[in-house]
Amino acid sequence: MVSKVTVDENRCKGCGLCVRACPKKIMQISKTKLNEKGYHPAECIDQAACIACASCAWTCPDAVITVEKE
Amino acid sequence: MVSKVTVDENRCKGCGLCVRACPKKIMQISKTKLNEKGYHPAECIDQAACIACASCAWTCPDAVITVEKE
Amino acid sequence: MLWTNIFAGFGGQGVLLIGQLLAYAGMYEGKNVSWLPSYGPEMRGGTANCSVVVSDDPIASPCINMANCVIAMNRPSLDKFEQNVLPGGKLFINSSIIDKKATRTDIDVYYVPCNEIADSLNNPKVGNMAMLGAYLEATKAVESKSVLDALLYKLGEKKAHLIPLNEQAIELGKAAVRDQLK
Amino acid sequence: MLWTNIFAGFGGQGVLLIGQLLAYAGMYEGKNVSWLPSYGPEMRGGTANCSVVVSDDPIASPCINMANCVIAMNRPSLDKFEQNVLPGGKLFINSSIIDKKATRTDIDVYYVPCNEIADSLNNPKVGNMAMLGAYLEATKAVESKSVLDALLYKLGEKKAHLIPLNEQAIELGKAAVRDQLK
Amino acid sequence: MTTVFKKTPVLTDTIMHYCPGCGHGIVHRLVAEVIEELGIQDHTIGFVPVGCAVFGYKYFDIDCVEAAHGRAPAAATGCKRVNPNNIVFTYQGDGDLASIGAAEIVHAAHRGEKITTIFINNAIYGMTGGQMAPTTLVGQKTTTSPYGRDPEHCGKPIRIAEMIATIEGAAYVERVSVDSTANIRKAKAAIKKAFQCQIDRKGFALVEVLSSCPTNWGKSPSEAMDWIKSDMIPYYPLGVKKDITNE
Amino acid sequence: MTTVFKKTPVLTDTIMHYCPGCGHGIVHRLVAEVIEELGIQDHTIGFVPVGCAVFGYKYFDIDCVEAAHGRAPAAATGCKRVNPNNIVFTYQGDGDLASIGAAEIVHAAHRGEKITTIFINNAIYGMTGGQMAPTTLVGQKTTTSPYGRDPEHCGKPIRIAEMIATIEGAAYVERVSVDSTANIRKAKAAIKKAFQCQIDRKGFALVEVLSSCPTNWGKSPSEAMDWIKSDMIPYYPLGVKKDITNE
Amino acid sequence: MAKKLMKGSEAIPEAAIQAGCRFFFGYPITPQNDIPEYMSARLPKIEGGCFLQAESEVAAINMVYGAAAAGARVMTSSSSPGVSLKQEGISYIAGAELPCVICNMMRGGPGLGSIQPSQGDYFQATKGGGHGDYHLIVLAPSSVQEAVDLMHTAFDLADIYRTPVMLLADGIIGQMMEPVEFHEHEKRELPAKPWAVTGYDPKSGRERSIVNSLYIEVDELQEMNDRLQARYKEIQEKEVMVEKYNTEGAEVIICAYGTVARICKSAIALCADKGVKVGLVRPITLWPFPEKELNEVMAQDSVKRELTVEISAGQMHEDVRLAINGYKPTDFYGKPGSYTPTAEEIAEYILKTREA
Amino acid sequence: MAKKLMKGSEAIPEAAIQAGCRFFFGYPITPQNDIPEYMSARLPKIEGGCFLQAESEVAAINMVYGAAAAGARVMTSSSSPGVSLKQEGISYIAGAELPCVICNMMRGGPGLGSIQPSQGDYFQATKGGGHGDYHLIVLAPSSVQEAVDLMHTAFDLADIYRTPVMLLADGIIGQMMEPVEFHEHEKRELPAKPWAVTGYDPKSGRERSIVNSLYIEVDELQEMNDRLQARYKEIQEKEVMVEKYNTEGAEVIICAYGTVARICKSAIALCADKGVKVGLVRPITLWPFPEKELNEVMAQDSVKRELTVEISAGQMHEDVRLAINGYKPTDFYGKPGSYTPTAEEIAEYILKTREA
Ligand SMILES: Cc1ncc(C[n+]2csc(CCOP(=O)(O)OP(=O)(O)O)c2C)c(N)n1
Ligand SMILES: Cc1ncc(C[n+]2csc(CCOP(=O)(O)OP(=O)(O)O)c2C)c(N)n1
Ligand code: SF4
Ligand code: SF4
Ligand code: SF4
Ligand code: SF4
Repeated sequence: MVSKVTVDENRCKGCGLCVRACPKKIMQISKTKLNEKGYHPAECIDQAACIACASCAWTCPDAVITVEKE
Repeated sequence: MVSKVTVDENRCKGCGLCVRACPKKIMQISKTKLNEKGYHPAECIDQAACIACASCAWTCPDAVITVEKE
Repeated sequence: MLWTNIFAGFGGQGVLLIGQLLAYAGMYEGKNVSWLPSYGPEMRGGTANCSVVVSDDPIASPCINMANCVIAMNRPSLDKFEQNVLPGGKLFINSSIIDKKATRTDIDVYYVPCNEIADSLNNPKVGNMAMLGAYLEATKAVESKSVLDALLYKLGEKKAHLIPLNEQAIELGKAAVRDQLK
Repeated sequence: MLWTNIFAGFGGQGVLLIGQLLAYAGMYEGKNVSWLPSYGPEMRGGTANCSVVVSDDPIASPCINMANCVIAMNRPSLDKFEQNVLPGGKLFINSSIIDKKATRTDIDVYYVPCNEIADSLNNPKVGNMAMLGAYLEATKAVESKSVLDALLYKLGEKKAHLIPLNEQAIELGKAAVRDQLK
Repeated sequence: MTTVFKKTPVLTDTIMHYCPGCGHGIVHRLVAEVIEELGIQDHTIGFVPVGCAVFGYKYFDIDCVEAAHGRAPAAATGCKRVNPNNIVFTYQGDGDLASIGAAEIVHAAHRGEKITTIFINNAIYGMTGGQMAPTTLVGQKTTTSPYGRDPEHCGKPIRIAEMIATIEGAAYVERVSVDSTANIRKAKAAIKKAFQCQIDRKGFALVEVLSSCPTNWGKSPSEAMDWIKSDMIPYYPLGVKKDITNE
Repeated sequence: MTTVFKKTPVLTDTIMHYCPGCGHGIVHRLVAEVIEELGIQDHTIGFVPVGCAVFGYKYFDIDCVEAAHGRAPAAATGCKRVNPNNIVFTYQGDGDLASIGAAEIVHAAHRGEKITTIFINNAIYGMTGGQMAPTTLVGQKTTTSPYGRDPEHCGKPIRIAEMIATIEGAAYVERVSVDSTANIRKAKAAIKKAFQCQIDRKGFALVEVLSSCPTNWGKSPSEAMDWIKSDMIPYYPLGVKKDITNE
Repeated sequence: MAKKLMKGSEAIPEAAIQAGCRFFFGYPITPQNDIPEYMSARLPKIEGGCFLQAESEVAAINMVYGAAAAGARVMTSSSSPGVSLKQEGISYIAGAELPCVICNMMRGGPGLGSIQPSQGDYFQATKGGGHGDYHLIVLAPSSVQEAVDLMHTAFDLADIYRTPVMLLADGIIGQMMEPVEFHEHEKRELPAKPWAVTGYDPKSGRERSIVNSLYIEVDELQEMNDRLQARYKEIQEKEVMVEKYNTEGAEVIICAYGTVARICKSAIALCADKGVKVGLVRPITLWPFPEKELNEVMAQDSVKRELTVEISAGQMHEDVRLAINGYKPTDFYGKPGSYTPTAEEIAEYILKTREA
Repeated sequence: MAKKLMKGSEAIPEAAIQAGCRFFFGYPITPQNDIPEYMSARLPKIEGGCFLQAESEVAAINMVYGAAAAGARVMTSSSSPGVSLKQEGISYIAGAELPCVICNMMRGGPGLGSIQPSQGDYFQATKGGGHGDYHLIVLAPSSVQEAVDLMHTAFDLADIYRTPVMLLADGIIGQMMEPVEFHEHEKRELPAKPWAVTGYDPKSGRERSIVNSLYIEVDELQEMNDRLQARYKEIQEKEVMVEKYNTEGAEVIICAYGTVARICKSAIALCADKGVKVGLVRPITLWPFPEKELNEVMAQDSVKRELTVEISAGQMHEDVRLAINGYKPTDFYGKPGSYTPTAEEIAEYILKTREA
């Protein structure tokens, strides 16, 4: 299965709730990136491990995550 | 047992609730008397039969009944 | 022609009603009319009164202090409103239950035994109509016919059978003051 | 002597604090002072500013539109407030993160590398104190000592150990503008 | 002769303005008797409502405050907080308490305010001439529900005692009725308990009293009492809804 | 590729002003998704509160009304009565609904008003800077309970869902939480049911959502979610409090 | 249509219905209970009509807000204490630019006061009892017929200017019976209500409707206020209504409104009997106040002074003074509370102060 | 005592406590939340003190009513929409003749408006936003120190005249920090409160206390109103407070209150730079309005005209016009909403209109 998690970085507020929600522990808050609003956005560090459960997206208060799968 | 039911006639509004409440059926609304306020007051028609249960007094919304017993 | 009237009495005596009938009758005859009840605490106390104006010209104030006519159906009303009759005006007293005479001498006073008239018709409720009859006779403010039309409207068709009784009361009321007219 | 000042920057840059320190210092020196933050929606947006007046005479308005001095800690603040410097007034620019130069020519402009100074002290938080130092050097509005007294009051005894660090920052800020003075 | 029953001195001698047979009179007497029996007349403060009981201050021989319509619980709160040793009660109708004052009563209970509330549920607005109350029964005709209360249009009546009982701060909640001598006796016991609850600083206490408004129900006083029994009690079950005064 | 999850178009593209990790965002999304899934976007009217959700009208891509603080249920009632075929919902905080608006919510339920209420219980006043709410937990420190909420002083928190469930006109009442993905899924189901209840004209529906206010709780977003689980849910049990939608 | 003898508080709701009002939200309070009661009997019988007794005046005005937002012709009615409770809601309706009609049958105050007629809420109605710079259009009938006619005007003005309109009457207007005619009413051109919240279909092209009074940025709030002020100016220019009675060549001009104005007419007749010519300027719109019209009358050489008569401590008298601005003397007769002055005492006062 | 740099909305509650206030009932609303927050921290630590967050502004004002009835020094605080909700309660407090202090930190309106400073509630405060003929004493500080000092005055006046007193400030006063001194305050002689409900012992001889505003008979209501009006007259005679600044020989007199008055002082300096002498009359009591004092200044030959400056559509300007009554020209500068005018634009306006 190929899945894809996309974070709309400029809308992300770096709250980390997706990180908390992900059962595969593949979401993290970027330490380097800074978005327009001054937040460190979330990113998926291992797309391959994603099982497309969309837990991150269900949790995200800003609806910035899109999850796709094959 | 000697009991006595006194109706403060000028405060009575002739509502008849004491009549309804009396288990001995000895209270009635006077057909003849008319008090200052224009009401027909209640009266006890048989003091001798009174058992001093004070049901009439408990029911009277205007606290006009006094009940005494020997 | 301008008639300003105060109708006053106990709650159950129907003074508000006869005031209204006068207003309706005036309206039917194309006159300007107004009817204003007193409201508020007195109502709970059991007395009632209303001001009725019947006028050929547009009515200035519906609130009346000094009136051409005062109708007193009970003693407290007489006590309260005798002073409100305009000089030269008329005062109607329900002599059945008011044992007092008027004290004013600058006005016309009519004594109407309303309750007796009602009793003579075997209906204690029509005392007010007797009083209205007396008023009509003394003032000619409106026609009896208009009053009866108004009554029919208020009663509705179902109670239309009560009209003759009321008409009788009016007539007896008229008769009662006819010889008091000056 | 009347100093009207606007301190502006991002929420986290401590502009409200240095404004307050100036006000406290002025008060300690027996001057009249006022400090007024902007509040409301901008605060959520992340920018903050305050107006500080230090004056020998009673202060007329604490609301400042045109100021003797504007302190701009970030670019949006510079853009917004450059126009509010009175002719002949002073503009302080945090040159560490504002890459733009002032456009006004009728005022004195000071460039203060606040972040660099803070970094040199290994504490990113004292950039604001460096800026305050620069301001003190250029204006002599109040004594550094008074500012440090104020800081001690704000920090409380438990955090008194931070005073020397802040004093260093002030000194470095002063040094940074000394050769820019006219 | 010994006196079996006599008007309590905590009721003044003023003749009450209530209509003949109105339940308010009965409840006034019960409240006054309870105040007398508990010996608290000299430090009890009554908060009377806007409603037929608006003149309550003329009848209770205690210090009284006339509260704005529905706000007696808030006003009583202010008073109780100032002098916590006073015994403070509110006396409120169903328009007052259940309608406009719903927030105030809920929050007096929520705060566990140490006051006592006597709540007269007569299923109608008496004072203003018989409009619908939140407690008006389904089908009941009032001047603002001339075709009878239609639950599709404006719901079924609200049961205040049950609702307040869900709130933690309420220590004692009971519903009683004045439709019969037996129930009047129970009502008095409940009222007494509600005051005792305050004396013992247990929390908020409310007694809902099913009461009659013969005038606006268009019934005789006696018929009105019958109607409480036949129509109100089935919908508004009597009894204790909550009691943690022994905890 | 098929899309497993994507922002619903019933949310506009405007970036929400909520603090990072605020539960409001989650619930906004759920409401919007439900509106999309039920196909009612074109005739749904949202009533947003005064509270952090005050700008809700910028985010829900539907016709919206900004209601006065606490009065959304009354305003929504006016709207629903005018156009009964519209789907009308209120979105309210706990200051808004449980405090100042207590009477309005009780009476929307009492009338069986055919509207849907989403009630965000975050145990605090967010918008105004973290004051105590009626839902603030015992011991919880807020800017107006700086020593922690003291039940002796101002009672224990109010459980709105349980209270509203006692009212006849309430057809569906459930408490949910957004502290975990599983609970968020349940919350969505509840919200959907609450809208369906209105579509089916069953009566008033309310969903109480335990939500986070990391900013005013002084916690990180993640800690805040933990606190819902550890502290809020034990006091505010989740689940259906009333459901007569099948009757 | 034939004339009918009707109580004001029944004629008013009937007129509202005839003016297209289909929604009424209110809470009982004396002396205006006939209005909701009448509505509760009539509206359920009218297709799409709805009467709802609200849980409070606060709820009632917010129901009005919601119904007006949905585009309805909607009304509420109350009396003084109840109207005080509506002030926040009224300010919201003004700020959100929604049309509605509010009736206040004034009773004696302050506080619980009495249920007798009064004019003590003039300030609240005309200056804005709520917060912020808004105005209501305030209409003050002095007869049942006029109340009926003004009801149509009220709903039209509300729609045209997107503003709450208040019918400010005293208890007398409500309780009094007079003959009324429900004649056809001149139709004004009414704007559509594209701003109403009726459902938004993204595909339809119409913009999303948002009913709101929150303008968090200073500039936006300014814009809203400028819009309101411009509208108020237009109303002041176009919608003033006033009755002038016996004013030509008068020596004294009375300014009074509502029932009191009619008592003043009787007083004028009494003065005429004594050979003193007194005129009356009766504002029908209390806001906008008929400044210009009053001044036209006052400007006459014959006019020596003005006398305001009110059941209040002299609230409208302030507007009279503002209008006259010191160029002729003004005076006040009246009392706060519930005391309705008689024609006789007003006349006496006029004659007495004349001699003085 | 040493000066402290304090925010207005912390200094105000501190001053209240020092003035003997022990009870505070309020509901959060921006921009005055520091007041309840400060009280919530302080009052529980004071013997017999109590802070309670009410469920609403309506409840808060009624708690104040109850606490005042019990004889306490009690206060509430809110901002514009919240103050609108208190109007019924305020009218009750006035009618029941109870003392209390109400603080309104005005924000932009109408409706939800904004949270920025405003002066749009002047009418509501001074004319009576509630029903009936009552007045509040309205105090308008223009500095933190003055707010502190006025707090003592407020509680004293409330007790002396048995009336609610309002502190009417704009958000700036609340947010601003200035040095304040909490000096000993001149003690006025305060009446006892035998009318308070504290418990009635029939044996004690003291009369029963009944706190009430219901006077169902016209005469009784009249009596209450006469009592109020007599008191208002006394207040108008004795309690006016005003600051005159630079008025002697001025050409233009500005009338402004609160923070705006201070901006005007800056404007006056700017005008002086251009050689134009401008003075300021700053009402400290908005009600009673300093009519006489304003006129004394206006009467100077040097004075050509008056200019009122407000963050409103010109509400206080009506009182200015009433005071000046047309004998010298008056003008208004300001906008409704939340726009605080700058000293520069005020000065410019004065100079511009001078040339015109
Ligand atoms: C703010 C306000 N709204 C309305 C009223 C009018 N009013 C007086 S009493 C009352 C309700 C009376 O009903 P209830 O509380 O049930 O008491 P009851 O008269 O039946 O004892 C109302 C609506 C008022 N005085 N004040
Ligand atoms: C009448 C009125 N009172 C008070 C306020 C101030 N106010 C704005 S939002 C709010 C409460 C916010 O808390 P809550 O409803 O719990 O929502 P949250 O912000 O937590 O989502 C208050 C008191 C107001 N705008 N209007
Ligand atoms: S939950 Fe959403 S807003 Fe939060 S960090 Fe993840 S993507 Fe960003
Ligand atoms: S119950 Fe009381 S008031 Fe009624 S008739 Fe009997 S004695 Fe009279
Ligand atoms: S109207 Fe009803 S509640 Fe009021 S006094 Fe009469 S019977 Fe009692
Ligand atoms: S203050 Fe709290 S409720 Fe409001 S947006 Fe921030 S986190 Fe959310």
